Amino acid sequence: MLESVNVSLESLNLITLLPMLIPVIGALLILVIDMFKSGQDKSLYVMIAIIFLFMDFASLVDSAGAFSQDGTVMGVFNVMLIDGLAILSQFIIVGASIVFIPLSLTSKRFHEFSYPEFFALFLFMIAGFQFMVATDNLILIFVGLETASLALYTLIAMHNRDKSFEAAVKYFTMGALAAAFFSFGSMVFYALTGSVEINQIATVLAGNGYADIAYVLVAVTFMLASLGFKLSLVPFHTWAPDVYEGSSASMAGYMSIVPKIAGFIVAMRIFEFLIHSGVEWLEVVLYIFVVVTMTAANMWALVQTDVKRMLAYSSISHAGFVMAAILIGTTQSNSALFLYWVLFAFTNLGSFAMLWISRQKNIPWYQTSDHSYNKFAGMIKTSPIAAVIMALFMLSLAGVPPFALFWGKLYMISSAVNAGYNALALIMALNSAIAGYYYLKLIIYMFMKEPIVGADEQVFTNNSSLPLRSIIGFAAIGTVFAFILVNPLLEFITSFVYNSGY
Amino acid sequence: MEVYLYIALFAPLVGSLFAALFTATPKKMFTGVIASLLIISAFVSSTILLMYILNGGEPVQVEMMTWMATGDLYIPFGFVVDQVSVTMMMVVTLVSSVVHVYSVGYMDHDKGFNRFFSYLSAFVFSMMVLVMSDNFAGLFIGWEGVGLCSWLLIGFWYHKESATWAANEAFIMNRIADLGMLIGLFLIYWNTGTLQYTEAFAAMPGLDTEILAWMGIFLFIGAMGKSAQFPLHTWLADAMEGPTPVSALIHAATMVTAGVYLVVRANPLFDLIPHVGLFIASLGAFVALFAASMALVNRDMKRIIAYSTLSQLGYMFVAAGLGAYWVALFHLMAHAFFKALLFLGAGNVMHAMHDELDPFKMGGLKKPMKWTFIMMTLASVALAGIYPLAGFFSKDLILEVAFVDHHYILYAVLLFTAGLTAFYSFRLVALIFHGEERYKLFGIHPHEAYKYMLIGMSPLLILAIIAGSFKMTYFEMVTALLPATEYHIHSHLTFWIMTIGTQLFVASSIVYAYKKYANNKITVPDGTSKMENSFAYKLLFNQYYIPYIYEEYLVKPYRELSTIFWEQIDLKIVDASVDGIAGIVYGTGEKTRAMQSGNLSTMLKWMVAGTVGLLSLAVVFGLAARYSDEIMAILSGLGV
Amino acid sequence: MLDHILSILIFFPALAAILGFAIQKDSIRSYGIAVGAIEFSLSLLLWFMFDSNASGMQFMEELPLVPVFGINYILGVDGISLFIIILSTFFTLIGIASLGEMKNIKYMIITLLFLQMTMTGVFAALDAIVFYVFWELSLVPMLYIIGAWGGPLRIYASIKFFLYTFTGSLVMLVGMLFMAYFYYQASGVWSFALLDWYRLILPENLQLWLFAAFFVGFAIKVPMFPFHTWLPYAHGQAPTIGSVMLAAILLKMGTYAFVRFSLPLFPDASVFYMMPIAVLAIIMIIYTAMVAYAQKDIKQVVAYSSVSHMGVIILGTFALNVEGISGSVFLMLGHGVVAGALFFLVGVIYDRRHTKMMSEFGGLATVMPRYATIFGIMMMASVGLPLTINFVGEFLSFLGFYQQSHILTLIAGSGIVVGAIYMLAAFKKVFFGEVTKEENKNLPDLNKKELIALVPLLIISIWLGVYPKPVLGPINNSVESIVQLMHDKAITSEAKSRIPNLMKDVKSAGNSEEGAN
Amino acid sequence: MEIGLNHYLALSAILFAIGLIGVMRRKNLLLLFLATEILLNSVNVAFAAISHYYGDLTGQMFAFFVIAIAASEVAVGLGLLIVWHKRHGNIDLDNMSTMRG
Repeated sequence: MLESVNVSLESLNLITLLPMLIPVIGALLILVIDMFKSGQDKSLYVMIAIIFLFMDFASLVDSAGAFSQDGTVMGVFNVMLIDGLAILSQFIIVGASIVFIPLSLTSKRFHEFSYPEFFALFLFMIAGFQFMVATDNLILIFVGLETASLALYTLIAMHNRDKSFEAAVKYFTMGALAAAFFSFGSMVFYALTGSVEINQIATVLAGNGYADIAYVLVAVTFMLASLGFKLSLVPFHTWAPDVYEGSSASMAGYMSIVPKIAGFIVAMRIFEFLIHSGVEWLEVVLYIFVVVTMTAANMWALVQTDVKRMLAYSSISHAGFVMAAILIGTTQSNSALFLYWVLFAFTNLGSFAMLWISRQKNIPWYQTSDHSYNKFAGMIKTSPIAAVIMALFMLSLAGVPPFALFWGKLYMISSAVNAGYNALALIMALNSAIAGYYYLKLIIYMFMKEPIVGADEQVFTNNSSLPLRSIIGFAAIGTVFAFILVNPLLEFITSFVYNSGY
Repeated sequence: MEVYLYIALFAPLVGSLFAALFTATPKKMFTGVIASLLIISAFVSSTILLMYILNGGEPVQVEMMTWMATGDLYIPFGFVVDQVSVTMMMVVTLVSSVVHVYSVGYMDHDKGFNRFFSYLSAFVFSMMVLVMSDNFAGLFIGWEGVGLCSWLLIGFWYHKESATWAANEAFIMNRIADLGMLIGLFLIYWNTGTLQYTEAFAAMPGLDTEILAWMGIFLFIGAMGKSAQFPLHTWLADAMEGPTPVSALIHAATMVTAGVYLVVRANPLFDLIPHVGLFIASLGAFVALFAASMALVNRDMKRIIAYSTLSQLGYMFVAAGLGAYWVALFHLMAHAFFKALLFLGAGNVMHAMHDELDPFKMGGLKKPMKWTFIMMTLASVALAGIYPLAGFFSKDLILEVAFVDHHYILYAVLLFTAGLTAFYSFRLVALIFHGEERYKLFGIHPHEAYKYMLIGMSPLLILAIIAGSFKMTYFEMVTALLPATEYHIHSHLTFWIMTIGTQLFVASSIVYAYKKYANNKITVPDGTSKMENSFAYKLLFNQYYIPYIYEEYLVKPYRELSTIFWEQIDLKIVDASVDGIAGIVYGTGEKTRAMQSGNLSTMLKWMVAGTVGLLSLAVVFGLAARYSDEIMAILSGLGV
Repeated sequence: MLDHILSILIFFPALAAILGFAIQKDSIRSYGIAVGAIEFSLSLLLWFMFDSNASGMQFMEELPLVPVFGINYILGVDGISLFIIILSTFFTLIGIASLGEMKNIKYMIITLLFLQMTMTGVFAALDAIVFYVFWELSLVPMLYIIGAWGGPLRIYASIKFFLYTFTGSLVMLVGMLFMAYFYYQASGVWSFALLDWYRLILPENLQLWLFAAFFVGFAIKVPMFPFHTWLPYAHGQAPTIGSVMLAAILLKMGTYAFVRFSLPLFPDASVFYMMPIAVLAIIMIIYTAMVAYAQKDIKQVVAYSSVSHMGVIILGTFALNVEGISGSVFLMLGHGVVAGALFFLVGVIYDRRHTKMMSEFGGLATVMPRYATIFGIMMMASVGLPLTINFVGEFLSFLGFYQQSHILTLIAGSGIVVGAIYMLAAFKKVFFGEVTKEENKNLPDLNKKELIALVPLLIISIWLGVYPKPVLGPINNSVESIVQLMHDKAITSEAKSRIPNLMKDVKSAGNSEEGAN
Repeated sequence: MEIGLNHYLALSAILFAIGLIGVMRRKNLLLLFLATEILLNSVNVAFAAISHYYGDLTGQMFAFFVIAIAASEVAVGLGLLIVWHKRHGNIDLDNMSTMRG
């Protein structure tokens, strides 16, 4: 057996591992530093994390350049798959993380940030997500997924409130179930095709003409359940509102973006070849998922009394909206997915960051929860700039032009139109209208109600600090001037998606 | 000549705007004087133009500027002074001059003196636009303008509920008719491509009779509103709520005759559709009788005169409908003089009687108000059509027209109406001026009007007497434009029998009226006499219950329907369904949020349930795919 | 600078609004007036430089925005949009100038300036997406105005206003995306440029669907029956200035869009839907007039009267001939002036008495003669008396539609009767009779600030009623090119016959080109 | 009786079903974790069997990874469980519903 191992180092193409290794090294470095001198200020770790993330980003830029020259690259026993999707999604993952990590530089002290492990885990998690998107091997996807998830559970729990533990336990338990579903689904695929590489699976299935369609569907079902959990599709979404509520606002904002884009990439890789091979069942089921997720989540968001929970449901709804891209499965729709998610990242990071800076230690009498609507009543009077910015994010989420998300919605609905999904396009549009109501509700509280007598006027900037304010400013500028960004983004994304064969 | 045209047209406008400057200030005598002078200057200009036309001058036509031009539509502000319009201009400016001068006295004590002149002059301007326009659109401007001024003037004493109600009624009824007019205009435009009189009329003979008939009908509906023909007549009597000079000018002499003017102006059209003309004539005859009958029993001085106006308008429409346009116009002119005189006289009486209107409460006023008595009597004689006053020449002519055209029923109706006219006119005169001085019961000390008011009225008096003598001059003039049909009864014997018979019939009516009402036994009716309780009396006194029917079956249902539309349909159906959709969305969210129980066990169950659901779908689909051939076979067997 | 006058017109007020945040509270009014005046002068300059004889778009600007997807920032005005832009700048100016004392006046003025940006943007945009951007954006300032300064139900009213219009326009957006897709299929290029779309001839069944999608967005905005119920709430709750802007300008966006989008893009569908829409328009005219008659609140009367008049505009638009469309465009201006003025007038007594119930008034003609006079004139303009601005528009609209259907015009025409009924009844209740309420006996007459707003409107409504030519001329030119374009594009024989061919002699090969540019 | 692939797969399926039922029925957090372990291990059985059937190592590799991940899951899960127990004195699922709606 030993003789047969004859692999040249070059053919391994280890460079493909570089982007994932950088955060891992960073994480280890943090742990090492802590070993030598513990109890250092969080700013040190934040900066180290940022440095490594920037390096990560730089290596991504490098591989993006390589991709635009040579196309898709495989590496490490053909386990790594660096194609356009992988690069684009890693850009989003790393980019969003760079913006996220300074959110821990709050003016108030929080339990979790005093542990260097927080930052180490954070970097490990990023590496996990990067693995998840940069492969088409189900094993590696599984490993990446679990690495990231386990780190995430811990990060949530570190917020150290009753609710965060509850959230972590809920998330963890359901995550474990989802992991089981994923492995079961992989097992069925393996049983059917003898391979765990999506490409291979596709080839084998196409080769025998989907003879065992019933078993394929069983496999797809479990995959769908597991990814549906990750992407919070109804009815696998039940964790999302509780977890968002239980974790810190910044973490919730992060969770609404990064884990989901990773999930979308996997979903795209697994489901699109099936849809293109004419598995109508999947098309129908995805259609139902998309519509139900969008609509039901919207309806639940309508009746929330807490802004963060409302945003949680809104994230579910947005995820359903974007899921349509996978259902449609054209180059335009896949590009729309990335465009949408980049713009969504701006807006959602911004709005959760707004919640984050208004984080209170103690909840006053008139609030039923951390961010209940009436906390924001009359905000225009007490802190007008914050109110205007928050309104901006809400309008953007509602899809009011010319703010960021409008362009995403525009392109997404257009992709549905172009692919002949007429009814879907209409449903998507109407859902935006329903969603308008709950975003509007916050605006109304902020702009049209009187402030509650005796309310602390400083509450909206309670937790603010220069880094937080700059991040919000950055997000706000991105949201307002998105129309300038859209064209270059779209060109870039489309070429990458197209060249990856999607 | 153009400069006179402009003076005639715009002097009233200037007067109106001038007076309008002082509407918010207390009474200023000079506003009345200046407005009157401007109107008189318009009158002088009209006279000059009349002389010019009489001497065979070419009609004066000017085009001031474009009003509307889009697509093929081109409407200028164009004005023409021809034989027909100059006649109307004369009537309008003359009567309005008199009324202006008279009003200076009549409105002497009124707070709204300045405002009154502003409105009155504005009315004259609108009326001038109406008669002088050389196209239908311009006519319509004037048409609506006089409607507006009529609204303003009827509701002049706006603190009175009845006045404002009457004003609104008049405006709305006129609007109904204006809609007909508008449709007529549209028909003319889309069929002839223009709204200019000359071009439109030139194009009409080439059109389908049916279209022409519709044009005629719709234009006549417009005329019906302004001239208060049945069934749009109720506003005219109610309009008497306005100041009396207004009634004289607008609701007797000028505005209400606009309908007649329209038919006369559109004579080339109506000539092409004699059957519509006959309908107009028949309606006119009906209205003549109908209005006269209501005047018989009415107990409101001004309303009696108003019904008489209505009745005379009926006469005019008979003439116009039968194609005797020049006769209609002639009667219009004569009627303007004596009817305005009658109204102004009534105004004097009202002044003297402190706005009392019931003639039964007057009596014996001839002593304190000698001049008024003389004027009103002469005007009534003229109205009754006694030789040689104006009414004889114009009204008898209409009877002759009907006779010559072999419309004997019309003739009979008109003849009978002439008798009624004489009766109610002199019933009024007798009640007011003769008999016992019943007013003393009410502690009133009547006095004669200001002298300059009486002098102001005198031109009307003179014209009411002598207007008949202009008949031939007039005939020669207007027939340059209107069909010059002369109506001669071929047999001289018939002619004399008819004329004398009519005169005798009328005279006997007068005598009967005097006998019945000029005696000393007249008392203020108290609703107990036998006559007052008879069905016919009640029917007539309540104006055939038409106002009641309108109120009960049109106004009230409209109001109720409006409320239903608002409260039941708009709020409860249209709006509620919108809110309902929103409510369903929200309610679904509210109901289904229980799914998020917060219990981890439930959450896990949802996840498993979702998976199992998908799995069963997959199994169904898988089986269906595996056995698709069999299923197809079964389905085709079922005939699907 | 003059090459970009439209961009300046759009963005100058927005920039000024942002700078306005820095201005001291007491000086903000002067600042607002100054900005409004500059904006208004710029729009007059636009008119001055406008070539009245040309029918096509002028002052075109083009800037790539998302060229990959065919979205470009394209602006331009023709005779149809020019005057609505001027009207909007004018209303912003007098709106700011006449603002009474209110809380947070600074935010109000800033909001109005933002609103001005969106309004100009809508009317100047020649790219569907840019149009849509401004169209949606205009909701936001209005939402704030109603919600922050409105009456007791303001929040309900503002949400209803926003969501209703928002929903409609999202459907319209889907329609636009379809349109772009069909254009892409036909030409291989993505484009949202309106003038490109004008050249696209769609098969009839597609036209029908797309027309319906656009219709939902426009009809809610207009608002057409049965989508009108947001309007009474919005008007009823909005502060005076909000109602004025809403009635004068924002509602016109819907009717303008019909002329700009629906007619030239879908000529066959326009003909197909002409009768159903006419019926809706007639329901709007008569039914809402009757509802207006049943109102107890004077502002609601004016609000419903707005709907009723918008019905006439719709009817004129769907006459599909030059007379009707010109008339409806002119009536947009007319109704803007008149309804705006009426809302100002209602605001006057509301400021004094803080009630709008007609039963609270009566006999005001004695107490406030000047007010009564102006109200009376405006009311007469509203009922469409000749020589007032509304008559020109109404006359032409009805005249135009008469060519299409006699009987429907007759029914619709009864609008002039029912319109008079509710207006006169309301006027009578408020102004006539004796002064019965003690509070009304000493009401002050109009003050200077109110006259500043009302007198110019009064002058305009008479001036354009007597001499509409300077406005009607350019409108006519542009409308002619649209009608010709529609005729050339029409594919069904019914549409060909319903839409007049203005080039009777020349066979129309070259004309669509001219119409499109 | 010859034990074939199908028997292993059936065993795996049955184990999986048992695990699922356990996940749904158990109210005790610790037992819940055990149920998830059963789920994962049922998959492992199948992977091993299939791997053998194909003569391919991938399945076994997958099984190893699953085991590794299951181990780390237990680490994290038990950690959470301990903290929860410290704070609340129980590990009952029904007490874990402060967030809802």
